[in-house]
Amino acid sequence: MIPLSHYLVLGAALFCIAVAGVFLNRKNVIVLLMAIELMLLAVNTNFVAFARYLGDTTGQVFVFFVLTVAAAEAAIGLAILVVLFRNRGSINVDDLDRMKG
Amino acid sequence: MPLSFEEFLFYAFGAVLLAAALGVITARNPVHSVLFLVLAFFTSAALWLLMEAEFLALTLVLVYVGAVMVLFLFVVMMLDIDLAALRAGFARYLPLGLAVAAIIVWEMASVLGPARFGPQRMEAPPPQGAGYSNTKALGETLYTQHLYAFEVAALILLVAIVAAIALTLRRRPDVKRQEPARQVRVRRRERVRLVRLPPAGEGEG
Amino acid sequence: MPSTLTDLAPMLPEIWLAAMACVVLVADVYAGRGRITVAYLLAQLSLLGALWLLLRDRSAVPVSLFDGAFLRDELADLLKLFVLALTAAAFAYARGYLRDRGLERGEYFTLGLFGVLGMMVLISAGSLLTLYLGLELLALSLYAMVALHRDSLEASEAAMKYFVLGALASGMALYGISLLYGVTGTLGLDEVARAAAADGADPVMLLALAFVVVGVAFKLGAVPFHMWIPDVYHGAPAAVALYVGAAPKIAGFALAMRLLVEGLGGLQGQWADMLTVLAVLSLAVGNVVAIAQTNIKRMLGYSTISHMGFLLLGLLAGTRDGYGAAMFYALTYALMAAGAFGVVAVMSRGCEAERLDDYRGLNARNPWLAFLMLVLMFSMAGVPPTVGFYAKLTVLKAVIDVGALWLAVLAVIFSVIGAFYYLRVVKLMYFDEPPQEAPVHAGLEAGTVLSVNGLAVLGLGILPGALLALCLQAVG
Amino acid sequence: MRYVYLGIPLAPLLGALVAGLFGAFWPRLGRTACHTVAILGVAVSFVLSLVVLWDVTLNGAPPFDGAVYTWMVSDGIRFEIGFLIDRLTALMVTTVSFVSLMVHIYTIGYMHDDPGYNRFFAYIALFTFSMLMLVMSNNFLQLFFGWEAVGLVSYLLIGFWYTRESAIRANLKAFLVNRVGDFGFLLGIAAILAYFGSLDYADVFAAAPMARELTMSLWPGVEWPVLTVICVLLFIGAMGKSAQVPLHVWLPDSMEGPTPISALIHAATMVTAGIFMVARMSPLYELSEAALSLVLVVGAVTAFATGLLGIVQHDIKRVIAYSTLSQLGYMAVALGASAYAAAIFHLMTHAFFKALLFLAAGSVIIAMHHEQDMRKMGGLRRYMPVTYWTAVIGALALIGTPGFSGFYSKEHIIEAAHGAQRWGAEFAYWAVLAGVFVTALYTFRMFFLVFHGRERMDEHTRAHLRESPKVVTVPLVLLAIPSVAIGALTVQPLLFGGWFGEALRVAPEHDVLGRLAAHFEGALAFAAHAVQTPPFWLAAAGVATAAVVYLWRPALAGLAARVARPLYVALVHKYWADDFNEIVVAGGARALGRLLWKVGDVLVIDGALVNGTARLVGLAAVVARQVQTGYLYHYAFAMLVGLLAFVSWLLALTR
Amino acid sequence: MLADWPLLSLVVWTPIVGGVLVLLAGDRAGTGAKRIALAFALLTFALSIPLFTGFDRDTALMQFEERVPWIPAFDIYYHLGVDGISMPLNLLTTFATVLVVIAGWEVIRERPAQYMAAFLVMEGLMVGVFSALDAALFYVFWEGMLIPMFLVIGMWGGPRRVYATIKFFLYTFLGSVLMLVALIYLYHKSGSFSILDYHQVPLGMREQLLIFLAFLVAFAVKVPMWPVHTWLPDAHVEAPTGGSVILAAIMLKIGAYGFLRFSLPITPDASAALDWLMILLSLVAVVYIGFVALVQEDMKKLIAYSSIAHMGLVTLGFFILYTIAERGSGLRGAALGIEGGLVQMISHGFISGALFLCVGVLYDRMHTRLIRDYGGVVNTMPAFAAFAVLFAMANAGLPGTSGFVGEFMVVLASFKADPWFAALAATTVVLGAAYTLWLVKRVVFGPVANERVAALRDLDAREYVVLGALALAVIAVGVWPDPLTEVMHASVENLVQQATSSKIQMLAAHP
Repeated sequence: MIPLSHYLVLGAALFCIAVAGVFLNRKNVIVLLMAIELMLLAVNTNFVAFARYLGDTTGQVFVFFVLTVAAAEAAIGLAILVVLFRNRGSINVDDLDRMKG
Repeated sequence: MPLSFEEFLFYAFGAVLLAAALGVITARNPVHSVLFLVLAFFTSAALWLLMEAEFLALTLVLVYVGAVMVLFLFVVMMLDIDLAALRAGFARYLPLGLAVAAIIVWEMASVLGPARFGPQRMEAPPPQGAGYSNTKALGETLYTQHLYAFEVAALILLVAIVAAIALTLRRRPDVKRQEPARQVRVRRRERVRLVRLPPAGEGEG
Repeated sequence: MPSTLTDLAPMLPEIWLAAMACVVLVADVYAGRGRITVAYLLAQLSLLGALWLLLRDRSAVPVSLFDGAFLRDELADLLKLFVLALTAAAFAYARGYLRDRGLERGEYFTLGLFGVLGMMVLISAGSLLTLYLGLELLALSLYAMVALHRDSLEASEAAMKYFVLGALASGMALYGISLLYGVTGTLGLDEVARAAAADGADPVMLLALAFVVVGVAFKLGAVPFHMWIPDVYHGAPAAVALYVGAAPKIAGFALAMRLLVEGLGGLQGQWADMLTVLAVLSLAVGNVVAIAQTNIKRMLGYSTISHMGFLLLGLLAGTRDGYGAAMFYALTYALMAAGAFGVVAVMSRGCEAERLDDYRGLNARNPWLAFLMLVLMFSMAGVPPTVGFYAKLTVLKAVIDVGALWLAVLAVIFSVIGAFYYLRVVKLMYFDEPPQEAPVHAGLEAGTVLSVNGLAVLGLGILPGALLALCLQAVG
Repeated sequence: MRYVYLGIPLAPLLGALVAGLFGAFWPRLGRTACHTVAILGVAVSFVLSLVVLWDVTLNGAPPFDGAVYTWMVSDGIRFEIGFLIDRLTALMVTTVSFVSLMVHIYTIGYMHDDPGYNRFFAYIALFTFSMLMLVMSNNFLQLFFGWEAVGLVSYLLIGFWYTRESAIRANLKAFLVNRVGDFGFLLGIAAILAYFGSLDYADVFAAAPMARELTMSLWPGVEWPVLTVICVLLFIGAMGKSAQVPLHVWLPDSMEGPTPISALIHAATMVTAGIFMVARMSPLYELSEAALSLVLVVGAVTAFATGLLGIVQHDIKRVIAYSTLSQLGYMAVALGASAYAAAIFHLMTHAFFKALLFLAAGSVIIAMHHEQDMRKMGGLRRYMPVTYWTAVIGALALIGTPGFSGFYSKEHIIEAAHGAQRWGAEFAYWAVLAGVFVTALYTFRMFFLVFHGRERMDEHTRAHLRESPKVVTVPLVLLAIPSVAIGALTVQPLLFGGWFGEALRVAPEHDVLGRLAAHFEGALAFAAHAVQTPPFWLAAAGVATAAVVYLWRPALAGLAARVARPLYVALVHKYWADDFNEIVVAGGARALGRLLWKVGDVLVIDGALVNGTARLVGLAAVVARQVQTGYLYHYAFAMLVGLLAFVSWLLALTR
Repeated sequence: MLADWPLLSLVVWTPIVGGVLVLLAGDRAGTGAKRIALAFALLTFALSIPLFTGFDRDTALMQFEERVPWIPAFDIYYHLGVDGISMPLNLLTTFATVLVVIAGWEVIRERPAQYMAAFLVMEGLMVGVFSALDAALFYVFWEGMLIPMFLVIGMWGGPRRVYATIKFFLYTFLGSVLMLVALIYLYHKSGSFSILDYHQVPLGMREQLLIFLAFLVAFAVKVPMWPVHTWLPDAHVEAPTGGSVILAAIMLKIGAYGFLRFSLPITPDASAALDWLMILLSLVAVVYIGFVALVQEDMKKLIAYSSIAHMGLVTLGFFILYTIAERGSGLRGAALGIEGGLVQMISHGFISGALFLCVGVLYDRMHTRLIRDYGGVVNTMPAFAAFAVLFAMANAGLPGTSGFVGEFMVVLASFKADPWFAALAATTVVLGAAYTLWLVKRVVFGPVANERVAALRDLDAREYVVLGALALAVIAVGVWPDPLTEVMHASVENLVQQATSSKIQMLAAHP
């Protein structure tokens, strides 16, 4: 039997990789979106694990909704990305610096 | 202590998952990133199966890998991103970034580790019987207890649709389109113009 | 679980709003020419209808539906009231701007309505799930609205930043929620509260708390989770900045209230310390950096940050008075922000009036508009007899009541620094010569709403008692 | 009688107000109306004061001490405006109003052509009012009122010709120097209130003997008798008003005012206020040996040193001004010697003959078309007989010619100084004695230069020389009469007859006049006896010297100047007192002010603290906004750091 | 009949309503707006007179009280009332506003309606400050009046008006927010916002010290005391005449009033412990500022500095009571000092207002405030010169003018405390005369300095009325101050009582 902590640590590691992806990436916005997907995946893993170990389906329901939201987020994120690309012709993170200070 | 099969599956998929995740954020080519992400989803789905979340595992594969990731790929391809440029600066901040990330992982792991959620502290309930349907169980609560949330989620998807269309749909002025309503409503004077021509002969020199 | 439709009566405003949002959506597609007018009028109708439905039946309060996933209490009603009213005002300000800017798109109103719905869900959330969904519904609408001006480089950049950071923050908050769920085994806030009160010092609970606080802080825009605010306010079209800047702050307060106070009230000692740090940093950064701004939207962004610092002070006091103060602060701040952005939107007719210099000599060009802006600026600075003063007063009082005198002193000193940049706006409007003599016309509708808005700031400044009492009653 | 008392000061006030307001608003009201009103006011005042004098002298009415109205009550202390009418007051009132009346009448002629005619009358009437309030006061508050009011009017009058730079310099100087004195005076009053709890003379005088033993600590370890402190502070005020060294510098400059006002300031009002005040305070001064010594020494220095200065002046009015200074020194010496009656007596006689001299000088100035330099005069005797003869009387009275009024008063001061037994009396005696010679010298120097000798004026002036009109000469004559006679008539009762009664209090052990009384055998005998005393011979020597040097051998003057070069230079520069004030005091104050302003306010407080803070905040803003780089990854990193901090902190808490 | 009216409310709100009406009438109405303004100013003044005539001089209790719940949640009341300390200041306010309205009649050409409205609103708020008995209400009025003043200086001021007005605002704002914290803290301790309750609440020494310092910052800035005075010269120089008048005549008084209403009675022990600081700062103000005033080149700046010096005497008068008490011979003199300070406040209101009006008269004609541009004004403006000399003399503290009374009382009282206090305070006798009369000498007297001075015309009827009214006031108070001091006695006695009863002992008695 795999202890719950294994899943949780796995989730934590995944989560941190995702977060690191957000701030380490300097080139490509689309990777940021992917990192966010990863982050949600980590959360989902947590929920699923908790649901399993608590013997409660509510956690899975939550995952269901998170997946929904994640999909919606992806759609909007990509839409914004497209708009950005049309305006600027680039999706470099480094180029997003018109506004600062 | 030898690994049980379950444990083997866990460690294997877990390792692949983390590797894929690292791949997502480090791959130079965004297409590779997307593919790494797909891999990560697949392995996750497998892990979820281990945890008896069959419906969600399937959803993940179908919805995510099937739809969302394809969307990603599509966008990546469509936007024709310049791949030549190196990730300048990535290396420079890498140590610091990794350090911070590592600390936080360590901290989280220390809390979430076996001390609190180890087998002694939290025993998993026995696996569900053969007659158990994960989908059914989910569906039952989803449409009763969580109806409200479900409706809200529907709205979220609607917003996503509206937003995606509003942001990306372009009515190109140079593209000719048929507008039946206008065709029906057309009036004679909009189409026919009477031009008084000069009497013949005068105009010709 | 509601068995019949009549049981759903308490959520009629939400239902009406959802339905109307779809109506607006459809009507906008088929309206043809003048579509913005149709969408606009329908949107206002839906807001006013929701308002009416909200006020119509207050007898059943408090009530909870769907196993506590939906709560309707005094807190929710009051917050929703302001959200609806301020959004209606925001729509009124935005209309002319959108028309003049060639942004004749009903999506603004559709998304706006969905955003309101998101806020209402959030405000009424009794479980972690609905809380999250409301948050996301709001956030997604906002991301899309910010990017709505598709040809604007700034807008798309702002939207991207907002989106990435917002998703990051909600991911963090979600992670915290997942841990909360793991520890308590439930999503209901009341049960979470019981669990939190029972074993407060559980490290997992604390870890969850840290993540949750990040989510709240981001939504409010507290330092160091504030960095989206200036860029988004700056990049978004004035009409959107106006929407983003006002009502969602109330939602942010609701989030904090539901999650931290109602859900994690047992950990008050822990999160109060975190909020203290956030509050102090927000006050400092917001007030100081705003001084260096030349763009009014950006300046208002930093101003928001500083105000959120004040709001947090009220929350961290951890008393009924403190929550009431924070609520009062949130409501009045949203009112002021709506007015201030309203002026920006009205001024931005024709050409963008984003630079502070565009406000030079406004008194000569439109004295009434200048006066309203003056009232709003002094209110934000916290000078009586405007409502902004009472907001600060109540918060300070709450802070002092719990013995945190140093926080109060720090807060007022930073607000003096902050007063400088509000004064600068007044200075530009009143003391400088106008660059052009052409009068500024606010338009009848926006002008009227703006007047009501500005005078409300003044009127509440003279008679703040009733609203304050309501706030205290709502949290208690 | 109360209405009589009230009428004395109010009549001139009314005159002043009418003349001033109506003269200002309706200039056409006319000069005649203005001067009539003013003169009438003063005349009424004079008549009423005669009534009062009659009342207290012949009817032997008891002193009146009563309030007119309550000015203010605070902290249980009543501050009142009220009158104390005793013989001292009566004498002062009469002298003041008489001299003032003469000056008023004289002014008609003197100011005939001046555009500020109405204004002038308003001022001098106001001046009279102020002085009368001062002398009639029964408390320190009102005393200070009058004290300052005469200062104000003198300020206005000295600067009467406000377009003259020298005039407006002089009036500013006069006011400020007086203010330095007032500084002390005010503190003196404050001390009185602090220790006696009342400002009424009666209360204070009654309580004074009890306060003898009181001391106050001015700085740790030094205990001063309270009464000495009070008396010294009050005397500082008197030094300002009565122009004692070193606060004498304003008086010569005050000659910038029109001549009538010089007469009024020097003879009857203003400068005598200090002398009067000390005399009035005799119950206090008698209790402080130290304060009296100070008065004595200061007076003696003033009497001698300022007299010397008179010798080198060329301006006719300035000579008389220095003479006034010197005579004020005499009065102060008398006060210091506890011979208060002698001081008042000299004050009175001096008022008459000094007014006479000034008015005579004014008459000369009119004739000379406002030329005041004696080097351009000479031989005027022929043209102006009345002026000449009255001037002779004045000069003789001034130098103390036996029989003349000045003789009686001055002689007794010298005697008193001789007889006084306190620290400094010896010095004072020699100083006043030497002063007699000096007085005679400068007086007759002036006299000879003006009226005798070569006619040094230009032709045009000479052609227009004539005696002044009646309005000028009549006052001269009227003043000449008391200048001659008043001394002989009143010396007996005033000095030895105890006429002042309780008004002047002298401790038995200080009573020099009482000791002198033993040798006094009547006015005539005293005059006859004069030839046996040094003052007579000194005065005669002075006159002779003046005659030799300025009439017969003018070259001697130059020779003397060369021989005693250092002394001469010191005199010409007026002991550098003005230079000292101008450079060190005024310049120093300005330099200090500039330093405090430019360095203290502008540089430190405003520059460093206020604007510095503002700049610091601005700098902080500029720096802090750099954090907002615009880069997403920085934003995300900030969030992560925040998260990390929270997590670490909370976990640290649980461990 | 009048006694039943809510007189104080009327005096507060009449001008504010008038201000709104004037704004509504706007500049299009021509002189109409000004007429409305004048009418309301006069009406307010008339309404304030019964405050004086109907005042009960025998009680220290608040009079003309009004008390209505305002913010019930916090026990905040709309609570007005006056005692002998605040009532005269109210009258001064209503009086000064009338003059300012008249003085601005023709001079203000840019947006006169807004100008008048600002002053009317300010008047109401200032009366509110003096009348408020609820700390929150007090603070609302206190801060509220900054807004119109900020605008007045900024809109109608001189070339550096922006710097000056922002400096003014921030300086005072900084001071007052700390006071706000103190007021809330006192609420925390006493459970109500009533100032009268604050007077009773027992406080420990540490609390008192902190509260005292918070109040000190607020009031010292307003007074202004050295070294937080530097906003004043700038504000005065740049402000339009009316602004300077109100600033000098009334706003400065508000700080001093605060010491009496708050610092002394609420924190008696801290006041006693820190009285040396107050006295020190006051004396520094008198001497230091006196020298600084001496070398000013700008007339308004000179008068502004002179105001600081004169206000130094006010604060000196307030804070000598502890030294007097220490001397052991009872409290005789304490009330004298406080009443002296109060009289000085009123008198300074007249005099500085008048002097600023005089400068305004010149400025309107010559458009320069530099002393060196003038000289010999008396030749062309004799009537003006007469007023100028009168007010200058009053400023120099000449007996018979109001300027003397307060100065005299304070010096007398401070001698009781320590002769050296009195000696330093009395330097104002010399310094005040020096800078004022030197100014007069250079501006008013002398030969006509240039053609512009030669072209000056004398006062017009409007200016006559304004200066004449002030002249009458200055002389009336100087000649007979009793009616003024009479109303103060009971309140001041009570204040002395409060200020000398230790709250620490009270705390010890009832922990």
